[in-house]
Amino acid sequence: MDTRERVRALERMMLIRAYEETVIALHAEQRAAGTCTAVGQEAAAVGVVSALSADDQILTNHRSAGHLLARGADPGRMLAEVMGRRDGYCGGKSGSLHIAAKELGVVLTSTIVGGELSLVTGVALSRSMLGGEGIVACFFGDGAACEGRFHESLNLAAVWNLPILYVCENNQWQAFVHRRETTLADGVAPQAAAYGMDWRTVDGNDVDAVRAAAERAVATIRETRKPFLLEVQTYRLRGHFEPDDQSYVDPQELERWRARDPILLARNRLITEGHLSDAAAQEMEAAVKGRMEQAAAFAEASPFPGFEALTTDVYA
Amino acid sequence: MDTRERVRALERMMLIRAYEETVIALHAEQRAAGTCTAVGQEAAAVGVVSALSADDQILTNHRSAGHLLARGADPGRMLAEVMGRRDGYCGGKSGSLHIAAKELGVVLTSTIVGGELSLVTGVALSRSMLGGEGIVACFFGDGAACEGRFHESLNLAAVWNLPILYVCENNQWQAFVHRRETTLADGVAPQAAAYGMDWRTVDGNDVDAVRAAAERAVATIRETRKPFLLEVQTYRLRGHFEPDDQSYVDPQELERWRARDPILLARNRLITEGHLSDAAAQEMEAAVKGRMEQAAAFAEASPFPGFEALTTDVYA
Amino acid sequence: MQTMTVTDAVSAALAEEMRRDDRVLIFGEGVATKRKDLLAEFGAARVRNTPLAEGIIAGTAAGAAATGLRPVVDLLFAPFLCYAMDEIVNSAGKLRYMSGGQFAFPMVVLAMTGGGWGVGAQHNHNVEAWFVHSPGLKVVMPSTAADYKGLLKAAIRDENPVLFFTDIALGYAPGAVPEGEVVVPLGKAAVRREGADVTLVSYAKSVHACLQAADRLAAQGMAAEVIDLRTLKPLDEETILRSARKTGRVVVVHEASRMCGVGAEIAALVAEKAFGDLRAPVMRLTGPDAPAPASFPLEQAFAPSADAVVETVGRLVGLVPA
Amino acid sequence: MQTMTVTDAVSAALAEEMRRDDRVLIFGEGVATKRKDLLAEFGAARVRNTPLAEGIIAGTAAGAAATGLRPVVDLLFAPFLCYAMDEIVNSAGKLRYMSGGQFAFPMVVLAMTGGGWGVGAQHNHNVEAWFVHSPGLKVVMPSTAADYKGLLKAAIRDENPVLFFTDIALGYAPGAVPEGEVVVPLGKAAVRREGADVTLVSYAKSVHACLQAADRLAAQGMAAEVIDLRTLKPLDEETILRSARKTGRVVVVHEASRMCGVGAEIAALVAEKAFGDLRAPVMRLTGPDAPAPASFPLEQAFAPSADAVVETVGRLVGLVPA
Ligand SMILES: Cc1ncc(C[n+]2csc(CCOP(=O)(O)OP(=O)(O)O)c2C)c(N)n1
Ligand SMILES: Cc1ncc(C[n+]2csc(CCOP(=O)(O)OP(=O)(O)O)c2C)c(N)n1
Ligand SMILES: [Mg+2]
Ligand SMILES: [Mg+2]
Repeated sequence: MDTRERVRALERMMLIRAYEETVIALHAEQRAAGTCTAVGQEAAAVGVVSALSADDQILTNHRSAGHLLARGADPGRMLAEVMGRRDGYCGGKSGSLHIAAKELGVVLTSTIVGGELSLVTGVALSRSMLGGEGIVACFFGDGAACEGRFHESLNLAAVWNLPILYVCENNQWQAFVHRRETTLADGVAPQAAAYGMDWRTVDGNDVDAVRAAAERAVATIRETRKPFLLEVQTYRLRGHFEPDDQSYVDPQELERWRARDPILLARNRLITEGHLSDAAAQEMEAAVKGRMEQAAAFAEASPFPGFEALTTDVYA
Repeated sequence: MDTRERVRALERMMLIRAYEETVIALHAEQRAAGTCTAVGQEAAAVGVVSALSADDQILTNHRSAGHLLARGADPGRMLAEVMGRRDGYCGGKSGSLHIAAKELGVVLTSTIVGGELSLVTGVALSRSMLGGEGIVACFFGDGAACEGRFHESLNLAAVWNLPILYVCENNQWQAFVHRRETTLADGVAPQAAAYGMDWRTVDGNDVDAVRAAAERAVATIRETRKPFLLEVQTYRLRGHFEPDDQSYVDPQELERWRARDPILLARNRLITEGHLSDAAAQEMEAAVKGRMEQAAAFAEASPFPGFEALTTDVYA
Repeated sequence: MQTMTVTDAVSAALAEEMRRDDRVLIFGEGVATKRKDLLAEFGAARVRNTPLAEGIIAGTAAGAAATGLRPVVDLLFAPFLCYAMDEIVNSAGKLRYMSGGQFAFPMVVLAMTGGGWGVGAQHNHNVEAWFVHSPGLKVVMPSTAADYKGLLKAAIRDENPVLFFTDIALGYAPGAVPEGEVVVPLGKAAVRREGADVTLVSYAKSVHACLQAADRLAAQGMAAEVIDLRTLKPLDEETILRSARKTGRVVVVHEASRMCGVGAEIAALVAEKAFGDLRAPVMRLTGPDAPAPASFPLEQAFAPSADAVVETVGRLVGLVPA
Repeated sequence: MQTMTVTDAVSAALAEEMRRDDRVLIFGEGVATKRKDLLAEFGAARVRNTPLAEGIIAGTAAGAAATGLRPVVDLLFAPFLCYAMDEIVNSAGKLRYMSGGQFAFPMVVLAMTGGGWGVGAQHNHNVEAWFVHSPGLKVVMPSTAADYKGLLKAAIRDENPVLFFTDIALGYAPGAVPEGEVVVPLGKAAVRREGADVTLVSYAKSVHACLQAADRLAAQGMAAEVIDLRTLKPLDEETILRSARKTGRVVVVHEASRMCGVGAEIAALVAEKAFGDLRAPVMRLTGPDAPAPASFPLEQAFAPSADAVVETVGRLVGLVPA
């Protein structure tokens, strides 16, 4: 990434953070249903998604806001969806947890943990059979890697040579259960080796490192047309779902990771390196907040769907 | 194993072979429904099961006849079950593919591939919570290792320290699909490492080697109360299901493995080492065939269940 | 009598049964985190978090149930049962029969469902009819705090696999629960209100819509009898048929979709066994044949309302004047 | 006309559709091994063996369908669908709706079911009603070779996920199949025999039991109309209701179990919409609420026989004399 891109990556991370804070506020005021945020995981989203090309596709999970926004989704239409309005990406039918946006190549946000893993092989099969250079990125959590579908998906992708970038966002939590209670393995990525798949683990709070690793992985997949598993080590700074008091979280662990907030890290690094002034950073932050106010106003102005929508789009 | 035990193991393998040949003949004469045999895999069954104690338990899959017979099941009651008769182990309700025999500690023959993997963790949980020294052996195929349940089962067993001997009978086939079409991995067992589980691979056509490996695995489990994965490399000498012309099988591969028939190997070795005469071996063979004739007669004399059995045993 | 929410009634039932029988244990994703009280009282062996994998959770329950334990597993939301169908249907439901009665499967599967949370069709899908259709299983879906407690206790004591559904909308609903031991037998419906003009059959939150409707109908001079099924399998045919024969008019109400739902079963039952006493068509009022929407007003409109019940009864009476 | 077995009719439909549309592909455990002809004609990319994992097979189909392919997947036996419920129900069935219509899921899932093979309840379980109950899916279960061909072709052309069930007992049944293009539209029942005294509604092999029964009833002077549903969802309500109104007597016959089965749906439909024309209770004749036994005589007794149909009609007529 050149400097301009690095500043842009920081801005994107700020945008994602501002978006999620907006959703949290809307929920607290009972203007939107509860949701899952990925506060603290912004570097993973921006680092990976910015390494993709426009004709690549994405499948993701319940913590998808960052992936969508990194891909250029309109926060107004996202908030409209979260608030169940007609102008949402899915007309209000999906709500916060399943936003798909065909125009952006976002085929699926699955809230069934593992749904993204079970569909991605088919999307990649279409890519390889219908031609083109495109690859498919699949974001999933460390929890999803406990579901059998993880194993089934990786094995099939390996055997069929499917062009998939598997991205495990290992945020140390699986809802209310810490990762260490669910596996004896250190990381998820080494399992890829059992399927004959290439893999790598990267510091998920360092957006430059994620971006560099993702670029290399994407280049490998484009060349070999084989799947690759990238594990992004990060941390879920907020609760599983809004609201959640995190009473079950070890405060010291949380503090350690808070100190490594990816936005803080990127911002400080750019300032230290002399690529960004504090004032410019504050301006960026103010700008994304302004954008969110507009987005929320747009969403709230959007009407609820009419009752006929209850039964449209069931069958093609 | 001492010599007596080795001769006994050969006899058990002969018994299993004779049993399966009886089922094949009964099916050919339309006196029994079709079934899955494990001809060529007798050393795996006898080697592992003979390493277990009386209070250990077993869960197995559709190729379970060898496991049951190695455990001491009555071939008459087994054949009665295969023929759908009242004196079958399950009163004729299970048929050939799901024989359970509580009195022998055989909790389950699952024909849902993977069913044995999904229940074994619970059986082992009972063992560890209700006390006692017992462990649980779970037989499954290389195909079952492609199902997500394999991964879920091993992971849970590792995390919860369950006393399970996982036995993967890798017979190179998954119904009509050769193993090499379904995975890029060489063997199944190394996957255990990803779950922090101990494992070993053994020549499954050498009953002495299987028995020795199983004994060590069982001893380890009894001591550590942790699971262990033993992979037994063998080959399915007949088709997937009776009848099956095996037209899809590479004749050279089949020939190579036929030459390594586990019964042939064990018999020749005992004769070469001077522990058995050819005449004694032939006598043993004649004896097990005689037993099978009696068993078939017993089964055929057993009545079909009455129609009231259609709806008994549904609820406790 | 004490007042408690459905959630607390469920917790009380779990604690009492775990105290009574040390073979009872509970596990699932987050169970030990969320049920700190149970963890403290019964320890880590009997109150367990699991890895995120519904299939093996249900399979582990079935294996444990077959060999001496009495597991309760929390699979969280009904759509997640899709990952555990093999273990529930092919193993827990069938293996007693397939083994010729050698094994029993005393286990309870908990799952939440229904509208009220606004998070859409991958958390909200009323699939109770699937399990009613499958052999070897029992299915419970109560409507009151007292029944949540009493039926869960009965479910834990039952020798068969029981699917125990909690209607999300009722989770925080307070209700009167008798002090001391409350065990409500499986397979018995409750007549929540007596009436001679029409029978409203329902379960879970729809019972409350029916009770509201019955109030309004009473104001119009119609006496509605309201039956709360409570257990969907085994179904209390006797209570349903007795009422159908009395009133001659039956409306079945539930949030689950129409085709092959529990309402279809009840309508079919009545049309066969109370045919001679029917004075009007048997009507079903159900959720639409569509996934559950997330959008709040749509989600609210998805489940049958008291208004819709009143309107349907009105049409029924208009259709075939008594 | 040509004579072919159901199995051959299915193969012919697959070959024709793959020839017509190169987006159609087929995969599953052993598909490439068993369908050598398709493999030879269409190549290894479009005719694939898979690893043994139903969930990912169905999920791959859904993902491929959403993005331009038209997959057919063979999941072998109906009980194995339990491993793929999430992909079929939560993904293929719901994601069109949940995405606000952005994606379609043109895919076909093949599975065999029913008695006839003697291998018990983990291969034989009629679960078609589950999918009828679930939104966004279509369900097909034909009874004749011509319909297996024509409906499979229609299913492959449909823009929605279709569950296509083959009744094991019919696999080798020969039947007349028209030459040339045969496409049978989804959602249309067939009246296999006309009659004015009683309507027998069924599908799959039970249609043949009903036709035999109709012959015997005719000898007793009763004219039975036999309706073959063919498609279970969407259900051809019009054809069912027209016949019910004409005869005033309906018996629904299927091998699947009774509670919340397709028979319940039809009985409920008739009891609501043809109530005024009914002359007798609506009867269901179904398999018992039990897993399928392996034992041959029990397995044969599991499914409703022609004798049982005749006997039920007899009771019906005795019950309420015309
Ligand atoms: C099949 C399924 N099981 C359980 C849940 C409930 N649930 C939602 S998110 C979550 C944790 C997922 O953990 P992980 O995959 O690590 O993703 P993260 O939430 O940490 O981003 C759980 C258990 C679900 N949505 N789907
Ligand atoms: C869930 C499920 N899928 C498919 C089948 C059909 N089937 C029966 S055995 C078999 C192959 C199993 O292979 P493996 O596990 O290696 O065992 P093996 O037959 O080789 O002993 C298949 C596909 C099944 N019984 N259950
Ligand atoms: Mg996580
Ligand atoms: Mg095998």
